[in-house]
Amino acid sequence: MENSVHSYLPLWACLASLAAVPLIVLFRREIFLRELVTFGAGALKFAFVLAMLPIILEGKVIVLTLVDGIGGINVPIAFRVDGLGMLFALVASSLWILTSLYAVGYMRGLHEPSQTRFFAFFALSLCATLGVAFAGNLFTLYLFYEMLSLSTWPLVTHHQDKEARTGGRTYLSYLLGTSIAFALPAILYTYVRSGGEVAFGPEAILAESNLDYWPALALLLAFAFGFSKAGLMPFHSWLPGAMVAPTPVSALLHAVAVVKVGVFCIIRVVTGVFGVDLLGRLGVNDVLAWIAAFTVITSSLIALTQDNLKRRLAFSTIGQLAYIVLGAALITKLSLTGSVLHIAAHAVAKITLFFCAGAIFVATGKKYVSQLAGLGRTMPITMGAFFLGSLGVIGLPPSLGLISKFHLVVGAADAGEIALLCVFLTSTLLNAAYFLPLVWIAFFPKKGSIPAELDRPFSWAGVREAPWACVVPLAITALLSTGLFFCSGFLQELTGQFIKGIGL
Amino acid sequence: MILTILSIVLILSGLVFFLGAAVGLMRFPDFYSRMHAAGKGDTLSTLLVISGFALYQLRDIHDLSHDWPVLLVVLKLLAIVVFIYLTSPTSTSALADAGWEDGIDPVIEPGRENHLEDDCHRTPPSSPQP
Amino acid sequence: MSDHLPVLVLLAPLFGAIAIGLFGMRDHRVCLPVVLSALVLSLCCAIGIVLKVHAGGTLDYFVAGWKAPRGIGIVLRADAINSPILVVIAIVAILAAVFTVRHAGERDTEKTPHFYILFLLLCVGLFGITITGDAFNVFVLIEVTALTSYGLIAIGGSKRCKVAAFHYLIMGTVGASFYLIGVGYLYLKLGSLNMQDIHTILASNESLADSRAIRTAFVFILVGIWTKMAFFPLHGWLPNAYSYSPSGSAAILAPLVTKVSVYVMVRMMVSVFGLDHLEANVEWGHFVVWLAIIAIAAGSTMALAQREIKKMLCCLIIAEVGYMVGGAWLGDPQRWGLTGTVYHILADALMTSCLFLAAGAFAKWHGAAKLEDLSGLFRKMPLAATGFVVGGLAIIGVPPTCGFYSKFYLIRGAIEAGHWVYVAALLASSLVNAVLFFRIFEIAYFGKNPVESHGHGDDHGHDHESEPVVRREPPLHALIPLLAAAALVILLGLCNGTVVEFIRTGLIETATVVSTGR
Amino acid sequence: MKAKIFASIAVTITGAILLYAVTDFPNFGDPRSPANAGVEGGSSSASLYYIENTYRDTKVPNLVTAILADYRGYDTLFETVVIFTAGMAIFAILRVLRNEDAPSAPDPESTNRTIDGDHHRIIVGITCRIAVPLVQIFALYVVAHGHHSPGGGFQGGVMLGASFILIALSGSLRDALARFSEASYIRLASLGILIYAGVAFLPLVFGRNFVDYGALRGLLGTEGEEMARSHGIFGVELGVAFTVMSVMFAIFANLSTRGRLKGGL
Amino acid sequence: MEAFFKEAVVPHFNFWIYVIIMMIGLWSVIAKNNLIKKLIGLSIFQTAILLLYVSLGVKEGASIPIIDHHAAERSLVGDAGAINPDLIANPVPHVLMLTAIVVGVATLGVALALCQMIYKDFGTLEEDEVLQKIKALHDDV
Amino acid sequence: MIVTFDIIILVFLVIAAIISLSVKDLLAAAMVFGIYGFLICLLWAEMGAVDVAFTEATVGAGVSTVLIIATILNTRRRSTD
Amino acid sequence: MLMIVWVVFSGFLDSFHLSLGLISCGIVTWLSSGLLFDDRSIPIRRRAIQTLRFASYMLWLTWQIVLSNIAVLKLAFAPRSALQPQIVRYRTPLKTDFEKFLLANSITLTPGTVTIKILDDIFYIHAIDDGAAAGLNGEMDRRIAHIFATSHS
Amino acid sequence: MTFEHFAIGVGITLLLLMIPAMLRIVNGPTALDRIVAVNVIGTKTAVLLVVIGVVFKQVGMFVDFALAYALLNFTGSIAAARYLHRAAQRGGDAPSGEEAD
Repeated sequence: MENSVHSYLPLWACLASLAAVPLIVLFRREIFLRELVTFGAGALKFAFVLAMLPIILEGKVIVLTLVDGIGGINVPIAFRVDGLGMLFALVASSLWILTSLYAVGYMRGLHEPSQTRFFAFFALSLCATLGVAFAGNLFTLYLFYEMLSLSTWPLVTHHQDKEARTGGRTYLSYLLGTSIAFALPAILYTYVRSGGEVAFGPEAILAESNLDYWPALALLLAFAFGFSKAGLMPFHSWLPGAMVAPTPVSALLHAVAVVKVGVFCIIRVVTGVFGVDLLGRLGVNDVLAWIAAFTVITSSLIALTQDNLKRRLAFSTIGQLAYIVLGAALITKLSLTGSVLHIAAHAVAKITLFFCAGAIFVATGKKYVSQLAGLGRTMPITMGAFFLGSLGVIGLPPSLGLISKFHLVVGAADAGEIALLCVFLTSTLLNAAYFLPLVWIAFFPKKGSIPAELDRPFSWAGVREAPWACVVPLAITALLSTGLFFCSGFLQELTGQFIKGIGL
Repeated sequence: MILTILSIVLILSGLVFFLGAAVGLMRFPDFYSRMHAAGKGDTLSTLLVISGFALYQLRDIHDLSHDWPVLLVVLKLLAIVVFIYLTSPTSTSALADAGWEDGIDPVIEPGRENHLEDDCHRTPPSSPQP
Repeated sequence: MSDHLPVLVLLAPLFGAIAIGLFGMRDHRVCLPVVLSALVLSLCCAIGIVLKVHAGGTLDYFVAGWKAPRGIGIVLRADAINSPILVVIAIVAILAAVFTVRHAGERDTEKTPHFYILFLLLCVGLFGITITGDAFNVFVLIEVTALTSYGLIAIGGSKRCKVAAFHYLIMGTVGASFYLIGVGYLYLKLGSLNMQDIHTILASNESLADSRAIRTAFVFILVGIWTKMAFFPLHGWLPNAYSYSPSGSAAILAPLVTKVSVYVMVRMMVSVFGLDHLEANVEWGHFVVWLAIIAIAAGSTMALAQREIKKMLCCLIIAEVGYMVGGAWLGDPQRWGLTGTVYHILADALMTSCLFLAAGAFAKWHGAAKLEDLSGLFRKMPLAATGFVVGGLAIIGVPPTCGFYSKFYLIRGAIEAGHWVYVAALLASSLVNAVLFFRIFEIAYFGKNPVESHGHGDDHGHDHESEPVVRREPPLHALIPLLAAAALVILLGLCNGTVVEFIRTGLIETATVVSTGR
Repeated sequence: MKAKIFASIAVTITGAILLYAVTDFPNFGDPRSPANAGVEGGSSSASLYYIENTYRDTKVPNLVTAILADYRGYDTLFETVVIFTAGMAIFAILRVLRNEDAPSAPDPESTNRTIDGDHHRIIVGITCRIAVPLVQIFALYVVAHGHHSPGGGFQGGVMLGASFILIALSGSLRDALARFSEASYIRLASLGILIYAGVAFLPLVFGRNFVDYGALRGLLGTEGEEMARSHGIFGVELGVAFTVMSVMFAIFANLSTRGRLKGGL
Repeated sequence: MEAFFKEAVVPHFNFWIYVIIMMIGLWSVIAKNNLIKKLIGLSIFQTAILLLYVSLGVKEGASIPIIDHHAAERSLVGDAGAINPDLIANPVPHVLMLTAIVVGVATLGVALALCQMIYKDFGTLEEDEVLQKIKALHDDV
Repeated sequence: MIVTFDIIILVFLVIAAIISLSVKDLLAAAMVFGIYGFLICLLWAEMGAVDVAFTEATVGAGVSTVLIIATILNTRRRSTD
Repeated sequence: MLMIVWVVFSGFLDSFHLSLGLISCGIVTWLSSGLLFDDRSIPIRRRAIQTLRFASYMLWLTWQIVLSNIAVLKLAFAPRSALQPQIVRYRTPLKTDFEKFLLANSITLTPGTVTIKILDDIFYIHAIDDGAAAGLNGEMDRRIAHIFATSHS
Repeated sequence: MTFEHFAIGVGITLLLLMIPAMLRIVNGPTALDRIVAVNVIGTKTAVLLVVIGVVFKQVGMFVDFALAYALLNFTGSIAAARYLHRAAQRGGDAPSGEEAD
């Protein structure tokens, strides 16, 4: 039996940002106070999450049942924090602070309207993210999952123009549509098959049920496509569509909260619902793995063709997410470790990239890859961070990405899936192909390809960085991405706890 | 016994008048003549039939001090008769009047007069207020 | 007095109506305090009933004290199924009453006392239907409800509400008459009108229960109630009746009347005909479920086609009725479907209340009757819009609103009964609802409000917070009930475990009665 | 045409179902049918109980009245409420409180008199003048003697209402309204229900159940609970009569004038 | 045929007629175009139900459900069980139908009021014309 | 219950119902509906339901007809069917 | 007088019902005061005489009604040509409304005549045949006038 | 052959005598003809009620509503008459005249 600790910490962590919402609305006239509240909530949240860290590192699990279930007939709102959740929560809550900071700079820099609403929903979506991370059963998971979809919609459509409307429509119709059409029935089916048990625990929910191959496959796919935040093809196109959002939102969506929630859910499903044993016995995970592999390759290829920087990043994200899914689908110890670590790695790296994209937009108003030439001269910090971030995404040292990718690749080898191993390697090449040239021309533009005022030797005087509030966070994340390569120990520890918890 | 026979006679004659009314209602040519059949025939025959039954009820009275409720029943029957007396001609003539207002032309035997037609061309009467 | 709670719950509004009739005609200010105090009293009684039922099981109240032999007098029965419904009725009524403070009859403000008399009598009828244990009494109270509904619908000034009320009247009367025929057949074969009595006889006599007259009785009772609840082929009256009635009327009619009819159906199934008997004839149940599926599909499709908010909501009610009927007839052994239905009665009453309150507020203070008119709503009345959003999410079935949980129980029942098409229908309908509501949200969220956009030619590039935002929330008396309804929607969702547990004690209690054939 | 085809189909189906059930019925007029005597094996029918015990319980020879107002008094309360509701609903629908077309039309009353003509005034008017008091006293008798003979609150109430209708028909609505004004009929209708509900509610004060008039024994000073019930039934009937009278007249007054309470039939 | 007639129709004559009347009423409710005609049909429909109820309380050879005053006095003195239930018609359906009649007339009143308002607004009571005008109304908006 | 009455009245009842629904003049229809009320009242009386008959007499013969006539006054007398 | 009617209706002579009767009479008197007798000045004795005369008139009228019915009966079974419908004008000397009312109803009830319209003091009467038309010879007026002799002659 | 049998006979005769009135109702031709026929049937009904009372040997009970009946029947015809007056006065509707049903 796992040793569980009863604590209200996860609840507080969730509520910290939720409680910030009314305050933010209340202080809508006092901009400073409002931002202070945002930061305060972020810090508080992070503190709560950190407070849980030692407990988890001890190998314990925090359990909290909020609304009590009676006689097993209903589904309580319950929290359960294990290594996976902890890791995700850490990533999310820490990055929220940075994102907030960045958002302040970004929003002010662009004089965006309706900032109160923006910050309020931002806080709300973070609450939902943590809820997902700490969810103790499928229903709580689903609850926060939907809450996240809904609370990010106003963020995506922040500009309230036609483009935003279209993007928002795509966004919601994909996310909600798939979750209602696939995930909900899958959950219900699970609920019924397991005899009313949906709580995550040391035992997978469906471990006892003797599912056959086809139902299991259908269920797995229903989950995988249902949690379409994971961006598996063919339900990926919401992500590029959501690029209409302001960049802090994109950062949050594509690096931290939304997409990671998707893959997080899939990992949860694979490990917590089916269980490694069942999947291994039935072999349905192969299908998932191949879908993920297909997504990896395709999205990387598409990313190559994109000129819009944010869209390129978005397709990159799709590919990276598919890595994680693929790792989970392989269900070996190493691959799972890799995919969990990749959550963190990719989060840190990709958020850096988005921050950079946003900073470029704030400073120069440029959105397209083709316009970036020579930008390294005027925005050295930004582009430097961009470089570090792309290293993380590609999986080159020194970045956390290397560690996670390494685990993944080895895991694939471990599972004996040579073909998938090739997929990993190919896609890494492709990643490099769509990021590195970009960095290259930013710093070393071809003669004549850039405007004259940029075509001059580097000097600090010519630096036109974005506001400090934008630059500082992206620098920090870039450093984080690198720094974690060196001190990834506690992350690996957390992952280890998780892997141990699921019995691998 | 006498009472019974008498009541039977009354009732039967009432039925005969009813029959007359019914036939009249069928055969008369126009609304106004039908009114004659209906209004008169029914009044009298109701009177006859009901008083026939009233008489029959009287048969039961042996001892007034004990059977007074029956007497009251008889009185109630008579009340019906009185009431019908009151209302039947009223409704008959009200309907006849209404018929005129509604624009039903009476069938008038040739050569007989129709003063109403002459005086009152079915416009609202404009007589001075009494 | 606590022994008399079952009758007090409906006497309070009755006396309230009398008081308005006596004193309110002269002085209209009397009305609202009377209405509110009567309803609050009812609410207290209803809560008292719930507590008593929780503590001591089914509560029988013998009107006029005629206890034995059974069926002499009229029995009021409060059990775990209907007592929560009483509470919800009281709550929704209070919300609607608060909402109508200033605009009872919309156009004819002089008719305020009449509006409130009808309002209270409607509550009397609904309470009565819910709590009675006598089959004929249900008919009388259905008629009370129906007549007040006709009045409440037609009290509005629009031309079309009269026609709508007339059609409703025709359909409603035919429906009630069908119900009456059914009860007549029961009486003819069984010689009793007391529900429990009928049940006992039917349970003990299988051949009687299968006789042609009883079957016909059941068919007619069902068809009658279906007419009342606007089950699909018989729904024709509903959209016009509710969408053209004044907002205040719609706020109480739409949430409650159909739901209470559904309750009557459940009551008939559970404690008149007996679940065991119905479960033995599962093919009939499945036939009804198919009808329900058609109803859901039709309701959703019609909703998609509507351009007016209220009409769309009305079509959704039709779909929701389909949910409930289908759920009740699933016939799964654990009775999850039935549980879901009862829970959905509560949930849907609150959700619909929330939505209609919002729609009423929008119509009144935003001048929005059509979907397009809603643009700029979030900016203008963010709080009201939030209430609407919560209601919409509940209808879609997003957790943690109650709509999600009711759907969940329904689906569970369907899965256990193996009725996959019903599951699919529910989910498809949820999707359609999602489309519908997000279409609205989108319109409300985007776009300028053409009327109110003075001085805000350019919405972009400014920070709006620095200037006075064109915020004009509806007045408090409309806003408070709306937000309260929204809060209750969530609260009911969060407490679903407790509520469902409570309901299930009722269902299982009756189930044991069935099996022992007491 | 479509409606007719649809109607035919609906009617055929319904009729077929009903006829299918009819063959299962007990014979017409069978005193042993379940409705009359109860189901074998089940409890004996309530109607037998009523027939055998009503007089003992309530001292009311008219079984229908007794059942109506006592055993099923709860139903009847709502029956009265239905009537009241109908009155209110009609009022809400029809009544024109703001005088919409007041300036355009002169008072229709003034023209009415000439148009009715002497004929109507004399013949119908005088008949009604004689008949109305008779009708009223008869109606009150019907109300008061509901215990012993057919009739009761409802029938008496309708007749009382009809007597006012008669006044309106013979003279003009204004005459009738002069005797029974709008304010008073609304109030009387409410009062009627109040009487009913109040009488039914009183037993609660004595700790007995709703409608259990037996508890009023102390209040009324009767010997046994039976007489108390009998008097309770009378009180209830009175309430019904008030309501029904008022509402019937109100309905007529509103319907005949389309809510303007002027002119009209 | 004859046997069917004897077994199914004759003993249930009332019920057959009730079905027929009810169907007449229902048919006209659905098919009639004039609203007042519909209402008359509706009333007929309702009376058919009354007929059903009252018919099922009838006992062959029984009297009205009023205990004769004098008999009542006597039975008070003597034993209470002197009343033979077979000689008194079943009062329950009567009670129920009193209520139903009242409901019927209330409904009729409200419906007539609605008719008047419809006429006032649309100038007609024919359903098809009303619907047409509503449609026109809708198109205008 | 008097069987012969019963049968005759029932037949009349059907006839009256059909007539009142087929007459195009609504005033006449209302009056014929009155007859329907008379007959049904007779029927109740004949079946021993005195109270019901009384009610039907007051309602059917008295009030319903008058109300319908009052409505016709305010609307139109003709009907297309 | 109402009380008598009440007792006739009621048939109960116990105190409860009698008191109810009294109350009812009071209510009716209150409700319809001025309907039955609008002229309260007539002394009771005269009213009694009137009542007696009225009764005798009623008897005569009844006989007239019997005659009229026989006439109708004959006409009903007679061939159609026997009818000679016509409308005659008839001027009455009677003045008060009540007298006119009585006359009109009597005319309606007597052989072959129906009052169609009264305009002031002219009665328009539909007569079914010549004989009936000729029957309107003023006898009835006299008799009615006789009832209310005090107020006329 | 008791008096009750006789009463039943009378009742049947009365019912049969309604047939001509019914025919008049069917044939019309005017609304007023129908109303007259209705009146006739109404009067017969009042009598029939008494007859039924005799058959049930409970005349006392039936007399009451025979009386009520007569009263209200009267109301009905007065209302119809009054209606025609009013309709003629308004002149809005075409007067009935002859019609072909």
